[in-house]
Amino acid sequence: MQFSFTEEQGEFRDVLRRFLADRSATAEVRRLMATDRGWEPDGWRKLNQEMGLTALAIPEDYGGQGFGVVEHAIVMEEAGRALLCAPYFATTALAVPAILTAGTEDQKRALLPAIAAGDTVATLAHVEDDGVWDGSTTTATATEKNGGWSLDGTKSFVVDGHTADLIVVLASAGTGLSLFTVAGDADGLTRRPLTGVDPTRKLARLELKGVAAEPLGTIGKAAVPLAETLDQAAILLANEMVGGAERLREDAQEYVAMRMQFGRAIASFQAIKHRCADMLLDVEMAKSAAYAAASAAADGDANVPALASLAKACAADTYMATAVTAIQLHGGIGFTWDNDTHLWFKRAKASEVMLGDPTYHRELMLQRWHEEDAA
Amino acid sequence: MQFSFTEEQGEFRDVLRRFLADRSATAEVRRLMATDRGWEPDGWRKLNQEMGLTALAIPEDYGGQGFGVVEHAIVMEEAGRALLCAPYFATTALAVPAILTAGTEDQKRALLPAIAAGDTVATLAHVEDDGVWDGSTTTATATEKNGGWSLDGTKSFVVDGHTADLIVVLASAGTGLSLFTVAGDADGLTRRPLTGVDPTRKLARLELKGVAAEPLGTIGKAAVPLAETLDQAAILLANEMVGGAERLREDAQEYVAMRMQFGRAIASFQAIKHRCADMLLDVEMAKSAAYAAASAAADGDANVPALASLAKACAADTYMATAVTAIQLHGGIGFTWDNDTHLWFKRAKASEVMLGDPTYHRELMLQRWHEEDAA
Amino acid sequence: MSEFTEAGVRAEVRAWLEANWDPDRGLVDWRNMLADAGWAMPAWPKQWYGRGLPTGLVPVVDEEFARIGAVGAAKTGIRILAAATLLVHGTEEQKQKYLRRIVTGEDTWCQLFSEPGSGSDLAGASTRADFQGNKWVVNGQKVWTTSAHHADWGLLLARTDWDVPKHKGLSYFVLDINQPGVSVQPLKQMNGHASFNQVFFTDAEVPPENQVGELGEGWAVATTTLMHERRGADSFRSWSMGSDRAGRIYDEERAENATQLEPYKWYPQRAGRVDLVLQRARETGRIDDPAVRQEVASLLTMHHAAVWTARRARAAQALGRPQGPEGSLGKLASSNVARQAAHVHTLIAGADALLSGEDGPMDGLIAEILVSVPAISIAGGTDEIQRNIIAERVLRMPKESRIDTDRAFRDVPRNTVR
Amino acid sequence: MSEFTEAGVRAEVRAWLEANWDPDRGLVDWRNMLADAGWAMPAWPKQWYGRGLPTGLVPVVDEEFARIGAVGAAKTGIRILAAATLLVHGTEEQKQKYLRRIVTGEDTWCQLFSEPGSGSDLAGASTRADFQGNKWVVNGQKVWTTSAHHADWGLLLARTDWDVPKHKGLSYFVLDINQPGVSVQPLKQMNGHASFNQVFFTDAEVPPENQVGELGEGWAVATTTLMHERRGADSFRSWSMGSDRAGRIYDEERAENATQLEPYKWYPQRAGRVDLVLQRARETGRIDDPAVRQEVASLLTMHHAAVWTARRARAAQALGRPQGPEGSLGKLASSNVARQAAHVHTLIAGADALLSGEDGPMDGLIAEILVSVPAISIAGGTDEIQRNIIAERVLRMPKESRIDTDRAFRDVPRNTVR
Repeated sequence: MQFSFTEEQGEFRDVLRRFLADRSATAEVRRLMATDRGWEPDGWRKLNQEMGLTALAIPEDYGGQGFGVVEHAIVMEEAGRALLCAPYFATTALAVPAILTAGTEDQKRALLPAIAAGDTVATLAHVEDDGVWDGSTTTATATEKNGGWSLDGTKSFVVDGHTADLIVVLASAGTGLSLFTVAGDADGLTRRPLTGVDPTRKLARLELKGVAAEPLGTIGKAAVPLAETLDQAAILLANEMVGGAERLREDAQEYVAMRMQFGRAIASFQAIKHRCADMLLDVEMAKSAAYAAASAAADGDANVPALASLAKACAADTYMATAVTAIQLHGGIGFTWDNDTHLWFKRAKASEVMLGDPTYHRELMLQRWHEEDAA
Repeated sequence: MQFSFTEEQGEFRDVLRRFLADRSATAEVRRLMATDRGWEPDGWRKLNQEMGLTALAIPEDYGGQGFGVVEHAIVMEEAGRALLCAPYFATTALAVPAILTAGTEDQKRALLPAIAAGDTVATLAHVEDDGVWDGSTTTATATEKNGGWSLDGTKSFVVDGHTADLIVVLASAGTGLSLFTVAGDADGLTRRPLTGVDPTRKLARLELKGVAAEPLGTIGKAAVPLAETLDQAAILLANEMVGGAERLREDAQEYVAMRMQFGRAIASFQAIKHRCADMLLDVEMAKSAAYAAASAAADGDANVPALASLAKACAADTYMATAVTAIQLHGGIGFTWDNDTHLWFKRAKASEVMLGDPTYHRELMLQRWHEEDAA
Repeated sequence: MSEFTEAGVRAEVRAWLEANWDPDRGLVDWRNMLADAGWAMPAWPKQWYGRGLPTGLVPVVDEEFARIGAVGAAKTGIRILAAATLLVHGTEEQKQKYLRRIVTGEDTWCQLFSEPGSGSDLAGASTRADFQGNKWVVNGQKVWTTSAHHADWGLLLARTDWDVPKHKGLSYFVLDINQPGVSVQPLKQMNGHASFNQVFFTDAEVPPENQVGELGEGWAVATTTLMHERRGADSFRSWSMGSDRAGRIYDEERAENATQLEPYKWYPQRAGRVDLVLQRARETGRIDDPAVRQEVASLLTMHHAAVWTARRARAAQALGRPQGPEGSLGKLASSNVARQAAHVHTLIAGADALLSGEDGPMDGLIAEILVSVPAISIAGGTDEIQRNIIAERVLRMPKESRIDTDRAFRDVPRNTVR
Repeated sequence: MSEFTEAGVRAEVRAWLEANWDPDRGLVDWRNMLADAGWAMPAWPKQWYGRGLPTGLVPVVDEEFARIGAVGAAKTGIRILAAATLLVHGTEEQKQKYLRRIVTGEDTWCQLFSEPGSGSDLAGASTRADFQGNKWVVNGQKVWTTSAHHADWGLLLARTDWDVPKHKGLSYFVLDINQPGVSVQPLKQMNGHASFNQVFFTDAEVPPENQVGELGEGWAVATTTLMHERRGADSFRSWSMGSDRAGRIYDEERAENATQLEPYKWYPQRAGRVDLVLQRARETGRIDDPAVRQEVASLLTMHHAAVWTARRARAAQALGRPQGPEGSLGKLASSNVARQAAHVHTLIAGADALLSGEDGPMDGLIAEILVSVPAISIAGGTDEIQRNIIAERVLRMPKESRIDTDRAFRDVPRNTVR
């Protein structure tokens, strides 16, 4: 595992942070979160292409820049810090890994360049109304007819599901779990935006009635690619979360330094100081876990599944605890709509649950734990 | 439920507290805990008879004073506060409830007066080497021969098991769980003191080889009396624990008021103040739970089993947390042998586990919970 | 011993109600009768619509009202704090002018204490009242004001002297909300509600007879208000939610509640809705998960321990015993309970915790819990302030050394507004 | 860039070891050779038994020693702190006198800083050194002194001026432990061990040439010692536990370790023994309980996150980057890990957690964990002090206002001893 970022990685982060501070300022976040889409095609295409964000972790053979999980995680962390309103997580952390792990060579060549270029927004629809995250209770069905496949059923909790151009859908094809690609505007596909706790990342519920679909890779063999995809998504989400947690921590730190009560900055009260120290500890631990998991994934470490769950659970608990503390340190103002803290609080709450809550991932982590591999 | 003590109960507590402060001062605790028995027959008989402690909650018909669980719980709380080294818990919280719930009228008349008078020290042996607290895995067997019964097997974690005059033993008699009484000096009974984390309450392991025993109540019908006994014991132990926790809290509070660092009492540091406030909150909540459970038991409330588990889990977590905090507030001195804090810390650790740890009791509590009955 | 007995009080109120209660009477008319008979606020003095009843016997009166279905005096919102404060500190004229219309519900009150720059540090208020000509002229800003948008009167804490230490330079006034110099604006919260207001004063006017207590003694008067606020912190739970019975008076009471209680409708969610947890766990099947069960059991334990602790405090109070430590712990306990409840509701909801509004579990109620709970450890005194209070007042630990109380307020470092 | 390369260093040490290493040599003899060759403490200056190697390259040397099985310089206990302090603040004579015998292991050192009345507040030391005639005369008491009972020298912080503020009146001395004025007594801990001492001084004597640093500058010198202590806080984990190979030098090293490491034998238990948790959970079958699994997973997460955080700090250090916040968190993290480990060990042991000694699980090792963990959040700086340090030094938050640093120490309120 890699325990420090290279100078190049550090510089990339710095550039990206400044860029997003400018382009995803909270005024912009508030503007976009109030829209139904949650992001704007033109604005996102421009922002994405300027920094090459979706291209970053797609192999060069498929039109990408060929960077690895560590660089991808840096983008996620900075996106989490800036609360970037964009279909970046759905496209690069859910759809792309699914295509890379499940798709045929031809499919990768067909699908990925447009994603890398920022022309196609994609997502993964693998969860249904029962909210089971691993696809094991999938009821959506795929039927073959005249050499083509069509899908029926319902998918829910689909990130950016109502706005994606391309949707990777998990369905049961009789012989086992299979992944399919479906066009966002396909006939028979009804997409309904869901009202979410987190207004900065939109979810949708999809109803599929005889929707034309193309199998992604081999029919009935989606279990392994799906699991790998979800591990990678969990790691990337963990990195996004620690970015958000760090931002909350810094903002709260800044607030207590400025806020005067009883004739002194509240930062001078020991209770506040100790709370800030604990918050720093928490966030640094979660960062270490998120970084370690990303580095392990980049290395193809055998312990990646366990570390993915560890990092997801750790980051989720920390993000939520940090959000709670950040509001508390702001006092009443932190509970107001006009203060920005709640935007990250709500992302923290949604991220806690997204892809499975900490309790779920702690259990998974232990099932997957190989003591000898744990560094 | 009763949410305040009567004036008589309050006066009884005050008298008892002063009495035990004198007779169970820490020098005496340290002296007794260094002995193999853990208590002294003469000293205990005298102390017991002066205050009528074992008689208190035994019905008047059987030579006792006929007080209820609330008064009994007051004694337990004060004993926990004073860390009384005596076979009081074993005798009155384990053996007496077993005899009262399982024994025949004749047996109660035969056994209880000597216990009330302080002449018989008794205990309950219901756990074996596997450490299962509810008796469900009992392997000790009872065999009938020539109209008499004899017991074979092993019992462990028996409180004051090596010093009790009378032992109530749980064994399987073919038709089901049964309780028996065995004399402490019976032939075939080997009693080995166990080295415990808590030197102030001794445990023993008993080996029984053809030990003559008298059935307590009806053969095969011990399940219900045992369950009721263990609920009552849990409630009484919870009250003992909150007494210990309160003592730890008060001592720590006193220490920080006296201890100077950086030219000021450490009690003036906000971190210490807040820790003390949280400790008070914790202890008062646990006291409320322990009192409520005792009061419910006194009322014969249907929710007693759930409340017993609630109180045990709550008191155990609080006692342990308070002990940890108390040592921390004492700093290095709190980790020394000569400081008294560790005596309560070790009792807290043992009590956390005794009769089942908080995780066990939380699960039990939920199984037993009747929403409509919860006041 | 008191001149009152439970049996005597019960008989008297029952007889009076049987003789007078009529559900087709008008609400204000009826409450005026209550006031005249002393059954409006039985614990208040006889000359002020009460009977000087010991507080321990008030529940007896309430029981008899409930038995017959009779509507009581207006008790919601800030009005009772206003009345309690005026009873202690008000002039005869003030009591005469305000108390009856408080009891009848004709006037609504709000509390103008908190400011953007003085939250935990209420005595740091910098809204100013300057005596000009024959009246006080008020300038500044208050915040977290419940019901200001439909209030008639405000309890105003304002600075009248900047050259003395902070606690000495405050005065207390009754301010007429409906005047040009007062602007009330809603304050939207992170849970989407706007149940509080910001109130801006631009040369708002207060006549001298509206000063409560002596000049510069405003902090002492405010302390009375705050003491009653703390005592009744959870009183909104016991406010009558109105009956669904038929009758003119019930109609009028329902209409009153619709307005008066609207700002408080999310308060139960703020407290975590422990009452829903078992039902939700069963409905979702999460009750079968041992890890979830541990968390549910912890929550129920915390909740019941807090309830029992409050009952211990009330039982001691009813017996006239000195207040024990258990009386000061409720606010802090409720924060812990609410946080654990939010955790458990999330755990139970699983993926559904992502959803709010009509898409969310229980039509968005669960989501409302999740985004309302953060308020409980802040509103009415943060957890940190509660711990200070417990440490200093209950445990008698040394007070934090103060650098703001020994000098003229104008020299105390503070944030300018916002 | 440095004059050193990894390959160059590796080749050089390997060649020297191949030419000189002989397991049948005497331990002191061999370490003298190391000192002369500069391989004893390669990061130290060339004139003092080192080679001025960058710390990043020291592991290369260690690897080569390990490869051939060669014994290194003596590194256990306080001796390295003594050496580091003397290297910075010592006179030429002091370095000449002490450093070689530190490296060879001939002398054992102890640290005489903490007192009953000055724990968190080390600068509040009230052990006094008074210059009488031609020597310093020491009176007072120190505590928490590891290895004092077999030490030769002590690093003494003592007050030499009571009329200046506390940090200004301290001086630093090397004290000969083996003299009549020094009485060493064991200090028994709650876990039954007595790995610390109390040291009493009754007119103990220190010659003037044993003063380290200037008079009144003792706090600055002590700060050097403490900085090295913090850096090496967990270094006992990496101390060679001795080899089980045959050879005279190994025999001598094992004998040395038996004495030197004895006081530290419970330190792994103090840290919670996370390494045992999965094995214990499997052996007891508790691994099948979902509620237990949650706690085990939490513990492993905390533990690994702490390990990784430490590695991030070391990686940044190795790259010569400025210290990030992650470097100051290890001590506090280790407290959290150890507490959770004690909780998990209790949960796993079930009823067996009641038992200790030979009756207890793992021959009492589990019980030793349970009664040792409380020390980790106190020893070497309490959690509270760590949070102060993190808040003030890392987060740059305002320092606690001090009332003890602006006046003569004799006027600072303090406890009399015990």
